[in-house]
Amino acid sequence: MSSIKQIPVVEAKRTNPLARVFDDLVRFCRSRSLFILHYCTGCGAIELPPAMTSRFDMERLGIQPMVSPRQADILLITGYVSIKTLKRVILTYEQMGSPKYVIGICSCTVNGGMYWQSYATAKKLDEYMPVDLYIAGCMPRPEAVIEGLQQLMDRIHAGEANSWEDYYRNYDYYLGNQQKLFGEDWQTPTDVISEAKHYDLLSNGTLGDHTRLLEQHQKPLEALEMRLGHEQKEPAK
Amino acid sequence: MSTNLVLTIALPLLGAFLLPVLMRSSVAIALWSGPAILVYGCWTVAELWLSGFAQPLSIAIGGFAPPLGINLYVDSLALLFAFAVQLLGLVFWPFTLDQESARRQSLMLLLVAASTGLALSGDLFNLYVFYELAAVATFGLASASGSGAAYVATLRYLILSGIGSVLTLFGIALIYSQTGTLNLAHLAQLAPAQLNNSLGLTAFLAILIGIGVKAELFPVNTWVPEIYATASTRLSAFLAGLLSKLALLIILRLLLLIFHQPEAAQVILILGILGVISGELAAWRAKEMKRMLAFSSIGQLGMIFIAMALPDGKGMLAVLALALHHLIIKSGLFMLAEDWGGALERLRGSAKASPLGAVLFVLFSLSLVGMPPLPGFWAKFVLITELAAQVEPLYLLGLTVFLLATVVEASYLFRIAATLYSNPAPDTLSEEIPKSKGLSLATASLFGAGMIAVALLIAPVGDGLQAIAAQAQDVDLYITTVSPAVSGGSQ
Amino acid sequence: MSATELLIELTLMPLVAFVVGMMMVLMMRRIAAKLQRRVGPPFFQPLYDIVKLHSKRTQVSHGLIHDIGIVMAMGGYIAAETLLPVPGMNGIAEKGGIITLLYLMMIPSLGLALGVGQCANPNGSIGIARALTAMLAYDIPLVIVVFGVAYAAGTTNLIDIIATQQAGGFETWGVTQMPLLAIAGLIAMHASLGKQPFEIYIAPAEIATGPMVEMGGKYLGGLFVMQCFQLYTTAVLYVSLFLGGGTTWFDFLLKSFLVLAIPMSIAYLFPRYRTEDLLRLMWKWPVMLGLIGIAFVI
Amino acid sequence: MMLTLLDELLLFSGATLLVALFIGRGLAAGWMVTILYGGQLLALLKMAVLGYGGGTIASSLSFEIMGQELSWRFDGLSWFFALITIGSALLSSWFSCGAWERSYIRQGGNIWLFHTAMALNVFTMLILLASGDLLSLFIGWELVSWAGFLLMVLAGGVATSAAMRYITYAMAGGMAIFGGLALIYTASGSLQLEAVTTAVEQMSGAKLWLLVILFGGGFGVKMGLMPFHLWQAPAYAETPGPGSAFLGAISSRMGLFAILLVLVKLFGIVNIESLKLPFTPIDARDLLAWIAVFTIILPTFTAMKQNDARHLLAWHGIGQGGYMLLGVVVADAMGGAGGLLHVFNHATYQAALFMAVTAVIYRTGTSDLNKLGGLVVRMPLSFVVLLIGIIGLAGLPPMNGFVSKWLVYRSLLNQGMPLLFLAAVIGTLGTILSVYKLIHNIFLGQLRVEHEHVSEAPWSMMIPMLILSAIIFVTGLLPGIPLEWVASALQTVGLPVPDHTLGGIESASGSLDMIWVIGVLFAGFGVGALVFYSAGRSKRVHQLDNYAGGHFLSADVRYQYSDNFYAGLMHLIGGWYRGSFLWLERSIRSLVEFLSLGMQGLYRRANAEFYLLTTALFVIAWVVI
Repeated sequence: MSSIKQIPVVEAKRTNPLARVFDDLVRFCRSRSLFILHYCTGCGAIELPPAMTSRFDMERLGIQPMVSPRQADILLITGYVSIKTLKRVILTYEQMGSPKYVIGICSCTVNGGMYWQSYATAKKLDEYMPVDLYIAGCMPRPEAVIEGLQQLMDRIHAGEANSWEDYYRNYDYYLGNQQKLFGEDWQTPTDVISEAKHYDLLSNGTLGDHTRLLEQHQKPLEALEMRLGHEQKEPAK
Repeated sequence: MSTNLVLTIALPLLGAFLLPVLMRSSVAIALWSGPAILVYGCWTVAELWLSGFAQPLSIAIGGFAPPLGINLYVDSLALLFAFAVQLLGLVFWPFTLDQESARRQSLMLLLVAASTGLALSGDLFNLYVFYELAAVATFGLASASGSGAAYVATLRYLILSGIGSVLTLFGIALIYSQTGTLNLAHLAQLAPAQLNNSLGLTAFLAILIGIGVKAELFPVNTWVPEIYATASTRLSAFLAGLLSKLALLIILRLLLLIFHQPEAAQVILILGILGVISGELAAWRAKEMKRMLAFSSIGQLGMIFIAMALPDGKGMLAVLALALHHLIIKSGLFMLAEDWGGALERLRGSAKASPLGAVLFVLFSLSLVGMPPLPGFWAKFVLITELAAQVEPLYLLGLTVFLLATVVEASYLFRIAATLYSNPAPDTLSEEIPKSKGLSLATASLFGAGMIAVALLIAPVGDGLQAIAAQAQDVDLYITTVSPAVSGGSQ
Repeated sequence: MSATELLIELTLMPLVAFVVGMMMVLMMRRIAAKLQRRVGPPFFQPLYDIVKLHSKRTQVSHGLIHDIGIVMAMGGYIAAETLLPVPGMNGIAEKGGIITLLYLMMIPSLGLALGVGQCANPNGSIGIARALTAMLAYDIPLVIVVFGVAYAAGTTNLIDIIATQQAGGFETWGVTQMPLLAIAGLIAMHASLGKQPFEIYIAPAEIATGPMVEMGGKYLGGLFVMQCFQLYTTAVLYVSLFLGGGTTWFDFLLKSFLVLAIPMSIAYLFPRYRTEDLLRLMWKWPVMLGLIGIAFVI
Repeated sequence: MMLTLLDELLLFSGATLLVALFIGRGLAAGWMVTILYGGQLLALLKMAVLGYGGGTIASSLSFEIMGQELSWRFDGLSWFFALITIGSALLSSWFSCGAWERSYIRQGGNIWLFHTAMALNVFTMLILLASGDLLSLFIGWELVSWAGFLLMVLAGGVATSAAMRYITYAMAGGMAIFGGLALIYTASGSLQLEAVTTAVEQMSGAKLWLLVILFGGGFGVKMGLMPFHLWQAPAYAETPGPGSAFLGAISSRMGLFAILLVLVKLFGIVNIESLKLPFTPIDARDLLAWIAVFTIILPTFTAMKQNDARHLLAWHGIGQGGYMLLGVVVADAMGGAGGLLHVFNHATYQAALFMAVTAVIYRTGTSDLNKLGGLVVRMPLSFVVLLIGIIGLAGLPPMNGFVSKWLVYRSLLNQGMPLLFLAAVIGTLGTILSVYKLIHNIFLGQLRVEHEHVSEAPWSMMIPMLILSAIIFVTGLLPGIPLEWVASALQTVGLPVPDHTLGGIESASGSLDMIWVIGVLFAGFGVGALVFYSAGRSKRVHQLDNYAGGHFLSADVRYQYSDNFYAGLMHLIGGWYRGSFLWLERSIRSLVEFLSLGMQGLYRRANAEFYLLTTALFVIAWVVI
């Protein structure tokens, strides 16, 4: 449907000064309006309500919680990530709209924490998806969370928080790790490769053995394009 | 030429007695003599009609002038019915050839003779005699189908009409004791003076109930469903179509000529209303076509009685229209029912098997429920306009019942139509589906054609009926025709 | 009035509505913050949100209807604003009248409903089902109120309705003439905003913000814009029905914000109603008040 | 003999019937009949003067039977209704040609009977519309009833029982009219309109009441007014697709025509208003208005509970009839115009809706709202048609349904009838709810696996649908066009006429100009589109790439909300659906059953002679006493 020509919003190497001002404004707005999707697995969730409510009040920073991944900018994962959970986390991450940022809270997301020897947890979150920010601690206090968020805001404003592009650029690597955990017929409904093409982020790290493996197993999920054809594929019942 | 008219009674009567004898000598002659007689009868009547028949005339039998002698009174009404009798006799002639046929055919002739007599005779006692003759013939014919059920039904019918006749006779006796004459014209003169009292009323009611047995008057009509369901369809058609109408004719004549008491009308009205209610409602649950038709004809007759009850002959036209309409439609429907006997469920899919029959059925039903522009509508229109004009609540009740009954009628008739057109049950073979065919279908389509003809020529037909009704209503005309001497009315 | 003036009005009215609407959103969030002893968002927060959402790289679309739905949701209100007279600008108010305005205000929700429908997400559909149910709930008292006002003024033309109120100053205001209707209208208006305790169709914890479940980026942004318009329209409508519209922009805006502040400050004190409770509430008290009010009017 | 224009029209219509009857078995027959409908339309347009300012055109056909004058003529009212009739017949028959016809035959349908029944319906309707006196009105009425029966009974099976139910109702109504006719005849001595009007003037209140009840009830049956509405929905819904489009569009409006002719024109709203209901403040007119209002609300909310698209639409057809009657009995300028205009508008969108649903059935083989979904990506044009249709049905701008409802609301407002106004609006809200259910469950939401390969309906069905949609929009944009015809129809029944412009209504107390409203609406859409599309390019995703709380969706899992839509609402009002009218119907039925059982018992008794003697004794005793 996007037959209408429009200006791509974020692009490197703009010469037009106005556009640069515009980009700056956009980056600023992005940094000042962050919708969080809390993915609170085991523990750590308990520290977030104080961060949101009257004591620390995230909203004064323009941060507010959201419910569905489509709406959120930040995927905030607290506590250990068991393998079952990780599937959901990845699905959620892929459904979020870029630019998107991942924050891992608690030591478990960093290195497995107290579950470092468990067979059932994913130790390092950033093996499966690009993580912008870890807030270590077991568990970190709201001040720490706010502090972390502010750092993220600054980086967004500076235009450095682009790790989401990394997921597309090196999809093969992330997919490989995911396949190690979930088996080689692993797939999510999101068609990451075509998205990469869509954002022209396709690089030589995007495709590889693992994506080839994926394409073998993948049940194709192209979008249902609107059809005007009158010829019936199958005879009407 | 008028004397030929006597032959329309005499010849069938003669034939009826000779036929069995003839049968022994030559079957062929015997077979054809009956129809021949009837054709002749038709011709006589028609010819009389066509030769510019305007004034009614009275035929004194054996030259004795009434009131002493016996006379036939011939006005257009009587002629109409006489013609109908001969014609239907022909149409419903039992052509089957077996050892029974002689008996059946002679009985048929007897029935025709008696019916013609009923239509024409101008004398109360003759009426009674012909009435009895007709009854006897009917018993014979009804039981002729030979099934046990038929015998039982006929027995009941016999007892009932026997008692009916006794009552009639009682009524006639009363009249005679009161007036000393049985000639209708004469009675018509004497009636205002001598019969306008409770005794006269009693006499009338006795006759009414007696004759009502044949006229399917509620509640002495309980024989109807049994007989119609068990007797041969052609007979049922004849009875339902014609004989009941003749009985009506008698009552009508009495009512017009002799008994002008409002009570008489009231009784008829009440019984009519009850007849409509009982008949139509009973038909609503009937599980078999003939039975349903029987009940519905009870209802129809009830409607005619309602029309008859209208004061001072207002309903004459309505009675005529309804009666003739019912005569055509019911005969046709019975002819269709001949092949569609048995449980209604068996009829599923018959429309595919016999499309013409189904179409005819729908047409008849439409006319019966009074869908314009079919004749039934006009008949009903005449009736309800007359009813609505009355002020007594009883008539308005009659109107309401009449309308509601029509709704019920439509719903059960079209239930059958829907059955006919619905797909047959999966496990039925195509040959199991009853087809309407052959003679009966032909006869039915004959009636259908007649109905459509009437529908197309509705305007002239209507005028004709009006004329007939006017003539029949005219009491003085009757009297003067029969006995010119007493035209002054000095008695 | 010349065509150019009309054109200017027609462009200005939605623009003003949008700006004021954003302020109203801000006010709403600030009130909520104050009630919860928080600081609340910065002044330009609504703007930040809208710009950010429109500038997302990913714009997940479930199909053409999904897009068109959002367009209708915004466009319907943009059109509605031109039927809503403000001080100095009448737009085409006399071409439509209040009944038309009410029906135009249904277009956005219909558009939203269509768009959400194509998202193929039951949460969204349930949300829409609830939203329409809520509409059934609050529109009944609303139309009673509108009937009363229009009947009292003897016209459906909003300009005349406002004029008749301004004729005699405060005494002729709707709120003094028909206090019962005014109260009923206030309750209905509160419900129509879809804020607590009536936000049955948002229900974040229950159906994942219902209609918005699949909305991200500019789709959600469009809905934010729509919310600005919604707040503005509702408030201004109430002002022009009961508070004599506005003679100057100052008292006009003052009234609008005050009117809106009332339900807002009630809203955040209550938990959510269940659908049938909302219906029961709306069909009982405001309807009763409204009917009595009409009885007084007639 | 010189043929008048009306004769030409009737002859054309009769010819159509004959063509359908005799050569209706060939496949080309459909097209031929359709062309003939076009011819009828032309013949009608030659009488267009009736639509603009009136006069009457008599037919040279007239009888005198048993002292009854029968005559036929056309005036503005007849022309208006005839236009709708022939127009909907033309488009429905066009829709039925070609693809639909073939599939219908493949499923064992009898296409010949279908075309014949349609032609018969049109013919009889024209005769009814042309009736010049009460007798010809009644004749036309009965003909229309039976023709409708034929069309309804076509499909067999369920349709048969529905049609049987219909015919019982219709006969009851017809008999009520018949009775009323007789009463009028006795009062006026003639069934000519003038005579009746004069007779009504010096008629006693009680008698007029009776007449209003008889005629109102009789005509109300066909309109599906409140106590008599049960037959309509199943009967219309079960008719083969184009047939139901035709019936839904116009058939039951014949009732409104008759009401206009008899109650409004002959009796006069003033006389009806003068009839007070004893011991109550309300009069006959209020009674009619309230009946209309209940006819709006209850069927609409019944529609909301339907799970079959056709039934849902049919129930709405009943509900919308209420608006028409409401407008007509309010009977001021705006009300009358609204009521009549709604007849036209309703015909257009109802036909379009039924056609769209039929198209869906043609492709998917079902109209069960729980077995469909997501078809918008496969049948986008049908979706557009259905969308336009439901916007019209719900009476929202920019479609034509809005204008007529606006007029009705305005008239109620001007007359100061708050409760009726409220009820009318409740009806509209209910309509919005249930039509959203309709479009959502068919076209939106998740596309089922078995419909992956469905494609758009063929052009032979599409073109009539698109034409109708165009009409719906254009008459919404320029309501002045139909309002001209409505005005001349109003004049013929003696109702006031509102002063209208091309764009809508001029009125001191607030006017309406749809051109402006729709203009700004689309301008608004334009701005919205600008804002929307100027932002980043959007990416289409598969319907299974969807938020499910972290659950992985797969095609075999149904992820769609269709059943028990509006559950919350039903929690509250679900208990209010008592089916009281069904109960009433059943109880009447069983009463008749019981009585007839008794009567059969009466006849099954063996001791007939006992009756005879008792009766004899009874009557004799009665005489003696």
